This record gives sequence, structure tokens and C-alpha cells, in this order.
Amino acid sequence: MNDVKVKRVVEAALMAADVALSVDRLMLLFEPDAEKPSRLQVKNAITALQEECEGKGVELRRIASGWRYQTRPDVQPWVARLWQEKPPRYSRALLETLSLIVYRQPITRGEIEEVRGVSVSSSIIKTLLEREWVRVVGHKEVPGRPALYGSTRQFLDYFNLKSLDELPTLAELKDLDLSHPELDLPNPQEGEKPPLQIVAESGELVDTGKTRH
Amino acid sequence: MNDVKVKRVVEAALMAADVALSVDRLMLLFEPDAEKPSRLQVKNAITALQEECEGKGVELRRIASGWRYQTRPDVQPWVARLWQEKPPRYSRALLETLSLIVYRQPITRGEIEEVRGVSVSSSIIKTLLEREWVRVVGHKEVPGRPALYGSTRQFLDYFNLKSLDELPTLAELKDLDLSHPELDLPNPQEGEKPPLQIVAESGELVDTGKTRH
Amino acid sequence: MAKTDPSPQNRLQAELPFAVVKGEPMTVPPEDLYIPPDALEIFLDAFEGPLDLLLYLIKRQNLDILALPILRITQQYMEYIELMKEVRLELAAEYLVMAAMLAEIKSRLLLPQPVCEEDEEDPRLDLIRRLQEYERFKKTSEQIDELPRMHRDTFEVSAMQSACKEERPRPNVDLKDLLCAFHEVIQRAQMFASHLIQREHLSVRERMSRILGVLNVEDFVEFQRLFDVEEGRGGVVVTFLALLELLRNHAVELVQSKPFAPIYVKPAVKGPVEDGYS
Repeated sequence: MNDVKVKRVVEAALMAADVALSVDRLMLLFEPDAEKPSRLQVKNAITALQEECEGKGVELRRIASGWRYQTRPDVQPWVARLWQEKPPRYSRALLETLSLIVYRQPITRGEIEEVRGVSVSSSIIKTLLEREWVRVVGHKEVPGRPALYGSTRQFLDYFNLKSLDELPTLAELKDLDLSHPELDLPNPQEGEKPPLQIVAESGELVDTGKTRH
Repeated sequence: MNDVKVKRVVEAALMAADVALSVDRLMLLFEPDAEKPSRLQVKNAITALQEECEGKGVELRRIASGWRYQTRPDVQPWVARLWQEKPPRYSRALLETLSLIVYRQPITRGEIEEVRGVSVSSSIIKTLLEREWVRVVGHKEVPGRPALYGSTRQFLDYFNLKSLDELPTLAELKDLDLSHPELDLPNPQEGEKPPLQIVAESGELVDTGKTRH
Repeated sequence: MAKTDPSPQNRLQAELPFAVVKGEPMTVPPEDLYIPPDALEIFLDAFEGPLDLLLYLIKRQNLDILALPILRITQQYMEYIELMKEVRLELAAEYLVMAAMLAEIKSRLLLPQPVCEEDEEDPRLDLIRRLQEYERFKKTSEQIDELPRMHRDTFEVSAMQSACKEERPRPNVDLKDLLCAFHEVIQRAQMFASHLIQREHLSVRERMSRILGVLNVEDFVEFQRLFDVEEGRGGVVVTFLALLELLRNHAVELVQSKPFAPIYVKPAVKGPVEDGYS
């Protein structure tokens, strides 16, 4: 078989295979042929193909188990977008924990658990710390010295807030939430939307206050 | 993004993807970038890459759902040796059913049976649906509301076609003219000559083969 | 569209050799249509139905479909049906329908022809149409089978991706979802809550965090440094309230060496630390 054909076969095989191919394996492709190429021919083909990849988006690389075509690292960020999955979602438990840390900071894990009525898993706290949305701001001087959590600059940045004051108060939240009208406290402005300035300047929230010690 | 880089990204993406990629899909790879290439740049990159395949063991082909790198048919015997199993063979019954669905879509199972003169087994329809070569495109408004079948993009992709127009033209019907001389051949057992006055209206049966809807 | 007149040339065509075997021109088709019964199973599988079988019979006699010699075809067809009935009756049913149709055509052809009714259709016409129609799709399906097909004639290229630190997308959170979560958890808490209602300033709690943050870094901070005059009276009050709250919570301690000396704020005396992950 002539060099040109050998090169074309080797190229097509390396490109179509889902695994790296060794020279031995490539030689096997020609096994049943009367006119088999030599090992040197196959090796030369690989070298030539490698050179042809100069400047291209893929390269022919030697790895432990043989040769394979792979995308070059500098174009990989774009190629990876082919498989980009939708980002996963955080659990309800995580969002509740985060919201309690934000609204009730500094707060201990025990206090969060008390409000939520269930224990807070370590993985939730870990995820929030890794995301740098919360941090340990100190320790409460009670037996065990539990960590006190607070929100971070990164948290504000992510949600595009200048400060926590921009968050609505619990009372305002109730107004927003139409699904639980029966829980509304009597509100003289019922039916009206609260003026925007009040949202900004009050920065307060009404809560049951039962969780402090 | 400059042309060289666009071409490298497009090349790597097309080579890494296991499905054909449309220009739209390729454009999406650049979506989050500040400096997105134009559609024309991407199209030019494809054309350039196509030219670069000249004489190689692989080619960049346009099929129904987009562009795909694939091995050239002339190196197939060697490349096929990479895999143990033989490609599946399809029965005549399946291929006839498939071609009726493709050329006569939308078509019901009953209509297929009418042309083929035999019943179509459920397993054939099931195989075609599973392979996603055909799909139910609707129901015929006759008693029983039988399913109407049509072909899919996957069918075109599998058979290396850009569109249905690339399918072989359905053989034309011969003119149904029974005054054909061969009929007059004396047949000792055939007591009488059939009446030969009938001239079929050819327009009714001669079909260009493109019964698309 | 060949509307041919019965010309001598056309007659001649039928006499031309249809094949040349070992140099010998053959004008008579071989009479090898008989298939032994034990081969019938295979034989049946080879045909896609009565139309396919009819086409086969016609081809074997090297005849044009249009020149359908009903009698000969019917006779041969019936022979197969007889064989078939014994082996696979359910399949033979479809073939039997065809046999009945052939017999009907034959009988109509045998009937004397009334001269006046010129419009009557040749009884073979419908069958011929069906045969032609079937043949078109038979041929086309063969052509489709020959189209270059994935995994038989061609294979898709699949380059590996270069190893590259994969950035797993992190969940996005909508502020509204966060607020909803808070609303709900508070509502849930209210079901267990005592009646004591207390107003709290969010900004005070934020300031508490900030003060603790400063103390985390510096450990020992002058009281005054925690106040930012530029924040105005409100800011000063908030900071002061935050400090008082922290003191109440035993989170900080205030230290003053003597009256009127600078006051220092430091984290409360450290006991055993809980890491928060217990």
C-alpha cells in the first residue's frame, strides 16, 4: 500500500476511534490485506499527520496507550460549551439557611436549626462557605463556642446589592407573597404598594424574635 | 475574534462533537464572549476547513442537521476493522416500509400495507420509531384515527443526506398502455384476445416521485 | 410515454435472445420455477408478499409487467400457493387473496366481449398498477439500502477533549427565591413562636457581623475606631447598638485599663472552639 493511502487510513482510524490507538493496533487494521504497509510506513504516517496539525484546533498526541486526536487546550473552553449542562439548583434547605444567615446575622448553626425546626447539614454550611456567600464572623461565648455566621461582600455582589438595607423587610415580603394572604398583619396601606423610599429607609424587619438567647 | 481563532475553535468543536453541528449551534459556543465572531466568519471557517480536507481520510460534510466530520467511504474497509461487530443489516420488509414512509409521508400503516400487499409487522414500525428514522406526525381523520408516519432529520443524518430532495427519484411508472404489442403474442392457451381499446390516462399514475407534503 | 404501434420491430423484440449462456443465445426462459417443498421456508422469507412473488414470476419469464400473461402466471402462482398452505397457512392467506384476484381476472378475460362497451376497463389494469407501484418502492428501497450509511460506510469523527480543568457550573440563585425561602421559614417558625414580638434592625445585625469581622483580624481594636463619622448620626447609633448587642451575646468584651483611658474592644475570652461542622 502506498504512503498516501496508509496516511489516509491511519488518519481516518485515529479520528473515528473513541480510544487512543497504538501502532500495533493500527497495524492490525491492515492485517487481512495482501499488501500490508510496514511498521515504519505507519509510524511515518503518524509523524506526517502530527505535523499537519500545526496551528490547528486539534492535535495528534501520544498518550500511554497510543495515539489520539484531541482538541488543543487553548480552544477547549469553547469546545467544552458543547456539553455545558444547566447549572444545578440549590436545595430549599440551603436557601432557607442562607436567608437566615443573611437576615439574622450573626447567627449560629444551632439558632438556624431552631428556626427551621430541623438540623442543618454540614454540607450546606460548607457549600455556602465555599461559595463565599457566608463566613464565620466570630464565635458565640456560650458553651461550645459555636461559630457565628454572617454574609459577605461577595453575597452582596452576586445579588447586585449595595448593602443589606436594600433587601425587603419581612413585612414587605408578606405583601409580595400573595399565596398566604391570611397571614398578613393588618396594614393601613392595604391594597397600595408601599412607596419605594420606605423600603429603602426602613431596612427593618418584623420577626417573632423567639430565637435570641 | 480573529478568523484564525474562529476556524480553530470551529474545527475542534466539529471534531469533538459526536453529532452534526449547525451554524446556529456553533454560534452559541461564542455566546458568552464579549468579542463574538459574525455568522459569516463561522461560515467562512467551515468552507476553509472543508477545503483543507481535500485528499484526506476524513471529510467535512453537510447533512440535514448540520456539519459533521466523517471518514471517507474509500477508507471504510480499514476503519471498520476497529470494531468487532458488523453494522446491522436491515430486512427488505423494513426498507420497503421505510421508503414508503419517506416517499409517501404522511402515510398510515394501512396505506403501506395496501402498496406492499402484506401486513406490516409491529416490530418493523417499532424498530423504525426506536431508531428515530420515522415518527408519528399526526392521525388520519378516519375511523380508528390511525397514526400518520413521516421521516425525521435523524433519518437524513444516518443516510448522509441534506434533505429529502437528495433521495433517489422514485422510478417512474411505465405508461399503462395495454395496446402494447407484446400482449398480442399468440398464446395458445389464452383462448381470446383481451379487449385492447383501453387507453389509460397516464397522468393519473405517472408520478415524479416527489410526493412530499 | 411510449405509445407504440404494433410494429414488426416490436414483435421482433420478443424473439431476441434475452441472455447469452456460454456463447449460446437463449430465447426461451428456463423452466426452473419449481422449488422443492423443503426449501419453501427459505423461499417464503425471500418474498415480501404476493406482489413480490408475482413480480418474481414475471421477471423469471423475462416478461414486461405490461404484458401480463394471466393464465401462465396464475398457474404458476397457484402451484406455490398449494405448497405454501401446508407450511405456513397464516402467511398463505395474503397469497390466497391474490390467487382469487388472478382467477377473477382470468374469468373476466374469458368472457365474450360485448362490442359496444368500449369503456370497460381491462381487468388486468388494476393488478398491473399495483405491481408497478410495488415495484417502484421495491427498487427505491434497494437504492436507499445502497446510500452511504453511518457505521457501515462512514464513521463520525470523535476527537477527545484535551484534559482541562472542568468548570462545573454553580447554581444560580434568584434573589426572589432567597426571599421566598426566608418568608417561608419564618412563617413555619411562627407556628411554634411565642407571642413576643420584637422589632429588629437589619442594619444592626449586619454591623454586628462587620465588627466581629474586624475583631477576627485585629483581635484588639480601639472602641472609637469602630465608628465612622462619615456615616452620620444614624451610623454611629447603629454601630453602638451593634456593640451593645454583641456584648449582650458575650461575643465581645470591652476593656478599659483606668477611668477615661481608651476603651478597647476584643473578642470574648475564648473557650473551646466549635468549628461549626460538628
